[in-house]
Amino acid sequence: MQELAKIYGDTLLLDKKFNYCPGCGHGVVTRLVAEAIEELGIRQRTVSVVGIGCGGFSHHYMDIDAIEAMHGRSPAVAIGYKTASPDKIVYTYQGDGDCSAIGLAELLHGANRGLPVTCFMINNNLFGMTGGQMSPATLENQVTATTPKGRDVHVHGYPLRVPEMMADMVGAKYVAREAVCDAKSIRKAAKSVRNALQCQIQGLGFSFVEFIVPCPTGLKLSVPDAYKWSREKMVEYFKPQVFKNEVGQNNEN
Amino acid sequence: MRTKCTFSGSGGQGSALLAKLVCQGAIKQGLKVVMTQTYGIEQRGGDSTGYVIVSDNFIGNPLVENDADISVALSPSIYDGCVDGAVEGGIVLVNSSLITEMREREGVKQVPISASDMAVELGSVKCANIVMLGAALAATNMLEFETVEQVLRETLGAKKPALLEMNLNALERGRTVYASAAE
Amino acid sequence: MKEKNKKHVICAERCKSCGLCVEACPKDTLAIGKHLNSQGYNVVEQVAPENCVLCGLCRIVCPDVAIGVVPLD
Amino acid sequence: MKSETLFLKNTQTFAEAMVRCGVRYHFAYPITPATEVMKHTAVILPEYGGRMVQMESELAVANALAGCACTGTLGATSTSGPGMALMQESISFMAAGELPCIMLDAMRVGPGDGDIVGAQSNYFQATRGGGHGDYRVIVLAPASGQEIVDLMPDAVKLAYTYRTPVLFVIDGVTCTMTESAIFPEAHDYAAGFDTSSWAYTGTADHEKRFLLTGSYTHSQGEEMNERLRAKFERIKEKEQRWESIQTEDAEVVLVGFGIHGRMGQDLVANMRAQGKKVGLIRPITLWPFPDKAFEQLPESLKSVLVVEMNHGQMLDDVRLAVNGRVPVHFLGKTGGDMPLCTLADMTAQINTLL
Repeated sequence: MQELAKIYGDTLLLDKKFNYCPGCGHGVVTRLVAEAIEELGIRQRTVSVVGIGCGGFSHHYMDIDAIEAMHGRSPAVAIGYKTASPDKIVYTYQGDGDCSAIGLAELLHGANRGLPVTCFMINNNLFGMTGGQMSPATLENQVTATTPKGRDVHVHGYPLRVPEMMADMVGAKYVAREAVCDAKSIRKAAKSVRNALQCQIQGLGFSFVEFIVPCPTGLKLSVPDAYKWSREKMVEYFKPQVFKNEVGQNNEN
Repeated sequence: MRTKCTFSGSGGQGSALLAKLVCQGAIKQGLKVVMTQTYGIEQRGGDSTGYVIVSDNFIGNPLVENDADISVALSPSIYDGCVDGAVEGGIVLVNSSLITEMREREGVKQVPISASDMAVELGSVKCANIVMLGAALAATNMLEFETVEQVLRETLGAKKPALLEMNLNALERGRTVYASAAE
Repeated sequence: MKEKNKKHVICAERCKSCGLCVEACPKDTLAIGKHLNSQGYNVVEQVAPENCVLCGLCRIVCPDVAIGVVPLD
Repeated sequence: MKSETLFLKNTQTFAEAMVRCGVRYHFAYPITPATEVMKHTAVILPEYGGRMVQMESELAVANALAGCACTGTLGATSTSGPGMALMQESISFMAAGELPCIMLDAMRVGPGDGDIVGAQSNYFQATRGGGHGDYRVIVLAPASGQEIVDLMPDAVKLAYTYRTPVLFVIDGVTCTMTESAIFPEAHDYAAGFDTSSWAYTGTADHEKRFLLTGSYTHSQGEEMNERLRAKFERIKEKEQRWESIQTEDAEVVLVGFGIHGRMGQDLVANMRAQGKKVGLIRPITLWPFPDKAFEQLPESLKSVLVVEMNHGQMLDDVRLAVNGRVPVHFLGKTGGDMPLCTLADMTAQINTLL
């Protein structure tokens, strides 16, 4: 553990074991966020606003202040915070249920407002903490605890693509969808996390990254199968891409 | 001494401004004053009423509860309310240019004043409210006439000198006309 | 070789036996072992350390920050 | 800003008072009649280095307010009934999270969409709350523009001393009336409180902190609730405020807050002039309810009359405080052109009780 700490620095609290299920993609995203904070040297002025759901644990593994907001309201809390303390770095860490079901209005208006805050949406395409119910991101015909015969789009609507809605918003300056289904996609995702926070550091405007993450427990699949499913099914519908990047080119690496 | 006033009209007739001018005059004279308003949900065009209480001591009850000492009725739509809302012995100033049918109410003195016509003569129908203000001052002892003249000078003087002249004339016209109309 | 400045490490206590590193390893050096950690998971181990090229892919995919390649002291 | 007298609508007076006492961020969403507050702060806050932020809903408003409070900065909001309903979850959150802020509910008639005319229909909503769980917020009910000004420094001090939302509930009649108030010299009362021991300002000068209004273990939840309970008891003991007028020898005591309490002052004067022994208790804090005002009721007392612009909400608290010693009667009205009990209504009712 001490040996691993050498490469992670102060942000990641390695003496705290992740509470996520084995193979949960949250672990990867949490690590990527911590790494970016460490790398950008913003740990002491960064505040995390976490949603309700598995993502709510994410701040426990980092040496940063945090606010556990009510379900779906993290972007509004972040905006209030940033308004009063513009020199702080504020990011939300929410699941797809928190972000795109109950909290869609706060998220989209937050994006459109353009205040420099960052929202991370961890899309495992279902409600993980409450036991694998359908979320807005659940795929057509996908079986979940609340869609026992598969998601009927005529009843429950279609899987919701979130960053696509923001791409046209003037206030949103960095908008991306990434996946954390294999080493290659994780490396790309790491870059987006940095860019999103960099966008805020530079005061450009709102930044957003969606992460396609596998939830083996919620999908009721083995870890390898869950990753395979996400790589094939999820990524097909939710195509990873950078929709918008107005972050200064010199910060790309 | 406590005077309760009701200033009513349709949207745009300036009943709220009328109420505000009385308030400003009262403050200038060091009196206590409370203004309440009622209006429709629409931003323009509905009926509106400004209630003002001018008093020389603390105003506990800020409401004019059908006990107005002086009422100004600018338009027909609120006429009935003004008559019913007057106290026994109260005065209702009726804009007879628009309110052509009056009804009797015992114990309430109704004074017809063709405020809108006079206002047009003076330059604009918009100063009908000020004609009524002059009359209301003449009908009561709630404020010094000069105080209100001064309020008009201060609120209009700098920005709109032309309007000020017309409004001062309207105020004076209301005062003089009340004496003859009240006969 | 440059890689000689590094070494492969496993933090057994953090491992949850998900097997993602085993799958990611290009040289098949890892496998889920028989040893149980205090969380009750069979910990991953290097079964063919001699084949490890210190590429660090295991670190990239590990959701529990339990494995990786670190610089030598 | 020097001391001065201003003639304003009381919603504007509220805006002036809160800004002059240290509120720097005002989050709001338009709703009649509270909109006047945000219109006013939009103009004046920049002069104080602050900002009015219009949000997309009252949900967002209340949560942005919570976010602002997390920095230790004094924020405020203003709304009316339906907006208040949407904020309930966040008020519970802020009470649990011990976040100070100033709120205004300019009360209008409910239920549902209701009407824009004034009322006192949110007494339950304010004092009981529709949010989740056991929580209380301090509720202040001024009855005039001057009292809004006079209570504001206290409101800020209460918010920070107890680290809790302070909610003004003002009936729409009082809110929309225009009168003059004397404003003392502006003073940032929030600045006098050291927030460094709790604000979530980053780990530069403190160990990691996080705001948790839930619990990870049952004992943690119990501990949080016990801590809050102790705080609420302390507030109840120390912060009851009310005005009593001529209750010492009264045969009937009128109890009303806000506009009815204010009218009661005229009513008592009128009835005393006729030799009728009427007194008044006007609660200024609705939570904590001023139980202490009812401890020393005189032997002469025959009954109590509660007057409200609702179906009888504070009535419950008065009955609890009177505790069966004398009958408690009720007079109430909601809606209508002039949506309150007139002095004539009250006088008639009291005459039947004397």
